[in-house]
Amino acid sequence: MDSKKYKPQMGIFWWTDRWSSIKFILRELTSVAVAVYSIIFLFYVSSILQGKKTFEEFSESLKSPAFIALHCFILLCLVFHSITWFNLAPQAMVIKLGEKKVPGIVVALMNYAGWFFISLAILWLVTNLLGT
Amino acid sequence: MVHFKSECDVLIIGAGGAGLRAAIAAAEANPKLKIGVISKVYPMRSHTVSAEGGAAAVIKSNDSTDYHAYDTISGGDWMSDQDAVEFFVNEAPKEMLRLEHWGCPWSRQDNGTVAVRPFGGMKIERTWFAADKTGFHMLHTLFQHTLKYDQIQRYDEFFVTKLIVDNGQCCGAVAIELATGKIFSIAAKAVIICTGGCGKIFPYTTNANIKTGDGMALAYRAGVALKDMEFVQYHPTGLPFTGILITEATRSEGGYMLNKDGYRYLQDYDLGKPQPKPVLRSMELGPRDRLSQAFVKEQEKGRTLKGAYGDFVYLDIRHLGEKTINAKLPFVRELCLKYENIDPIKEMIPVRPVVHYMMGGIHTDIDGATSLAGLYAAGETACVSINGANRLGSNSLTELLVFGSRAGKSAAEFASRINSSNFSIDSIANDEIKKLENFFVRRINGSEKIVEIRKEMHKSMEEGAGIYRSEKKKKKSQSAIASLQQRVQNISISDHSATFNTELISAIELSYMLDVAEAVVQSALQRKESRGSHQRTDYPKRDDQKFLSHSLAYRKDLSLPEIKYAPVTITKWPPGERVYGR
Amino acid sequence: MKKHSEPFWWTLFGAGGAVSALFLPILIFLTGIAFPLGWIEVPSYDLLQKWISIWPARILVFVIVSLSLFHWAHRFRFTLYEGLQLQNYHKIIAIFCYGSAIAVSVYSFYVLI
Amino acid sequence: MSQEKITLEVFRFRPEQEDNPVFQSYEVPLRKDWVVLDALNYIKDYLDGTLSYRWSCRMGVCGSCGMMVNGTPVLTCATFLQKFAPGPIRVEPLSNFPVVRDLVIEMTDFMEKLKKVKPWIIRKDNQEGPEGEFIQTPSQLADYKQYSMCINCMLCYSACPVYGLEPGFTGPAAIALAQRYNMDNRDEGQEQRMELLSTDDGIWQCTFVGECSEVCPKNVDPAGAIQRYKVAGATDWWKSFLMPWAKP
Repeated sequence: MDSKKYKPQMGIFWWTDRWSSIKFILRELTSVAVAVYSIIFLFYVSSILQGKKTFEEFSESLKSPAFIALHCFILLCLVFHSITWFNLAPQAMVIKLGEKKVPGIVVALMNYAGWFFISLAILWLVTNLLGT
Repeated sequence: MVHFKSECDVLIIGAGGAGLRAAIAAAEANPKLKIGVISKVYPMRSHTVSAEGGAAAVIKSNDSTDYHAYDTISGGDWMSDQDAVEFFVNEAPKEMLRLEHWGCPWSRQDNGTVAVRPFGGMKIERTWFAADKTGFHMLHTLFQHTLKYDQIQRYDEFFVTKLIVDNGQCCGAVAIELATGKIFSIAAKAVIICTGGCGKIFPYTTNANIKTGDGMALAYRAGVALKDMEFVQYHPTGLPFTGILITEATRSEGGYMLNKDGYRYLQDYDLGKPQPKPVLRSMELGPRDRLSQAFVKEQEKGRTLKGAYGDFVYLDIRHLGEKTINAKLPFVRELCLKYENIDPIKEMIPVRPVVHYMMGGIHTDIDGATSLAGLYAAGETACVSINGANRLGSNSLTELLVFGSRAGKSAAEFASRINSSNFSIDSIANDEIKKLENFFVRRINGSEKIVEIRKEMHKSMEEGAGIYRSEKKKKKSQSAIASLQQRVQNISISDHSATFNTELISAIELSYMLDVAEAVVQSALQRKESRGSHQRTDYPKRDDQKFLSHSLAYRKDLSLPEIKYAPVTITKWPPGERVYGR
Repeated sequence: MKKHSEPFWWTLFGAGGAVSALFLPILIFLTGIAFPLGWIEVPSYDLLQKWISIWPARILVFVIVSLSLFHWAHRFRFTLYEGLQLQNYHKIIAIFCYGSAIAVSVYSFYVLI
Repeated sequence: MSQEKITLEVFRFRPEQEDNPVFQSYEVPLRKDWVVLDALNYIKDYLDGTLSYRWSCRMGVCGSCGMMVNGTPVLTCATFLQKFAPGPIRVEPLSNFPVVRDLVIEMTDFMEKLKKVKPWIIRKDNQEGPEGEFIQTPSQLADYKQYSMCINCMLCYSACPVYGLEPGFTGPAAIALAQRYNMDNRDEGQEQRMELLSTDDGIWQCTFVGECSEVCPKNVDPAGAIQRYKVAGATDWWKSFLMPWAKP
């Protein structure tokens, strides 16, 4: 007896409809870059553990243009991942100092600061401890 | 057409503040009762949601219930029933605390106790507020709290077309389920009407689209009187085009009313002298009727501004500063930005008086009971009466709690006393269904357009039942409304479907509005004095000799409504002069 | 309270998201771009060897690698559900995602520790 | 005087007439102070009385006039026509919901979800509270105030792809409402609600698309509410995992 209703269906490529959904899917797909690079990094470290020869061979192969291009692409994804991750942080983390809520922008900036210092520390380690 | 049936013990029509409060009270009075709540919109859409400023109740130690009663009674120009007011002011704090316990996010003082602000016509600040969205928070708190009770069953988006009355008793209602077009008879041992006011009979109003006086018309048609219908409150500060309400809290925080010369014109109307800071019961914190009347006088002197939607004056809150505006009046700023494209931090707000509230309504006693057994009413739709000739700002939200609760309890007690329903509901319901069916069929030949009749009703209500009234203008409106009553019988409806037919609903709402409009005009015509919101150019004085009494409008089928009078109850406060600003 | 595995995976996802956001961009910049292109000189093998032989360093690498993998596993799982509407295969997808992450983590544990 | 006009392409679905929705075009005056809802009212009054849609307060607080305007969920009472000039403007019912008729969506599912999260003050002792008011400082009020601003307009559900794909998902507004009570210092029902929301249809389905918070007309930030809920949920989980003897 009840009259029928129209039930809209989401197409399989629903996320191409809007720029914001495309951005969402891209954000989610950066996780693939995270996984791929973490494996490459694992190989990198394990090549060190396997001896000088393996390490040098592996380092050499990383110089191929294809590898460099891949790494550039992954870096792009990772930077996108970091930025989106830190921007969303204040929504999930509400910090109160006494009576006052720490503004979201401060929380995000704290994250960015952490990112900056960790990156700087690693860079410093690699460049300044060189050869010592 | 098929007849669907449903039943409950207490049926509440309308799911705004009063209806939901009544539902909770009824459920608590007798947990065995099945409570039905029927509403043409989902509960959280009800117009209580739009109330901004606050709700009055005595809680601070420097205040007293006598002060609250006096402010209410003098604000109402001694038309309030003082026994009802005394009950009201005593219950108010309890009800407000109850709502606090149910989770209402009242604004607080630094020590964590409830904060209060002053409002127009008040001797001492006693208005509880939740920023400037008090009604919104109250409604959602009440609605969410009702979800706790399994015995409260809702009929969301059902539109009531008739009260079922048998053997001198109200025993249910006939309603259309909007989504399907099915017609239901809902049997009940007691019925409470909580459908709000009827601001939509006027063109410029703060009221929502749904406020079409449905409940008033239902009761009126069932033979119950509409009381004090001539008293229509204009709110002095509405936005010109949309009628959106700019809360009185803007003035209690210190806003100024300015005419086109930037002059605080209220000082010319016996409302006190301007001070930089707000002074209670003075200037901008005078009562709403006096402020709206001052606007018309300014208009006559040519000191208002001209706009695309009529004349206006300015409400200036710039001097309050961004911090205060954002903390205490965020919604005002949001409304100005989103709907008027102005920022009140930097610009003045154009405002004009707009119809806001009906002091009158279904005639009830202090228990919310009407003259028809089994029928109760509460909230704006009812007239107990505590609001008299002009409602004190921030009493209406409290009223719907106090009298919603009282009516819910009384109705539950009444329903508990009745064993079973020995009423011939079916035959009455079938008659109504046939009538509706007839309406469905006949509409095809109709020639009158809904929008035209509505516009003409607006025009004659504004002219004949505006801020200042006269015999001549009223008579004109009276005959205009009577002719519209004829024309609405011949309405044309182009929508023939059963599913969510909003055009059919609009047509029925229009017929409700005309009934209510007729009562307003007739009551106003016969009150030959000026009191509170009812100001007559031909009778400019209050006349306690003849008119210290409530008007009661009774519907007559083929002629004008009959007006009778009932005395005003005076207990402690003999009629006196209304003094503001001195 | 009802036991549910979702909070466990979500914690790993969240930790992985944070760790990868903080550490991975600089690491890939060095190992994948700056070193191969000679922008920055690669530290000597002996030095790298010395670094990686200390326990905290190895544990850190393990943590970065495995958490990053769990970050991927959780996010990718939902991307498949939503982006390709494969909710019906949720069991297989979950086993594949978390399974791979666990497998590689075990392998990295074996390699590093 | 010739007046500027703008075309509205309005989604029509009349179940008694047609199996599939169609779009119908209407030309309405383009006025500076008109919102999309004013245009719909103009159509209803003067062009086509059969168009069905919900509206009431026209001041952005009753929550009934949410629709898709050019693909984005908005309150039509708060969306000026001018913004879309020269048009046309496409008006559709909120997405992700079944359509009853024209611009009217079916919302019983949403109403059930609201009830499901127990949106009322729960006290452990079942007592209503103290004699006077509960003490709640402005800072304690601020802890939940934002989440109490939801007007139930459902724009967030319409923007949420998870809800579109998995209609069982409790969804942004309902979870934010649960959080509103959890964070209220008068409430003691966190545990009960956590149990309800850690199920398959609860908080863990959310993938933080974040669109719900983008479209929210009242800045409720349901996405943030859900993330904070997840943090609390995960903390509870690890606590009961690592210290099963400790009562939460």
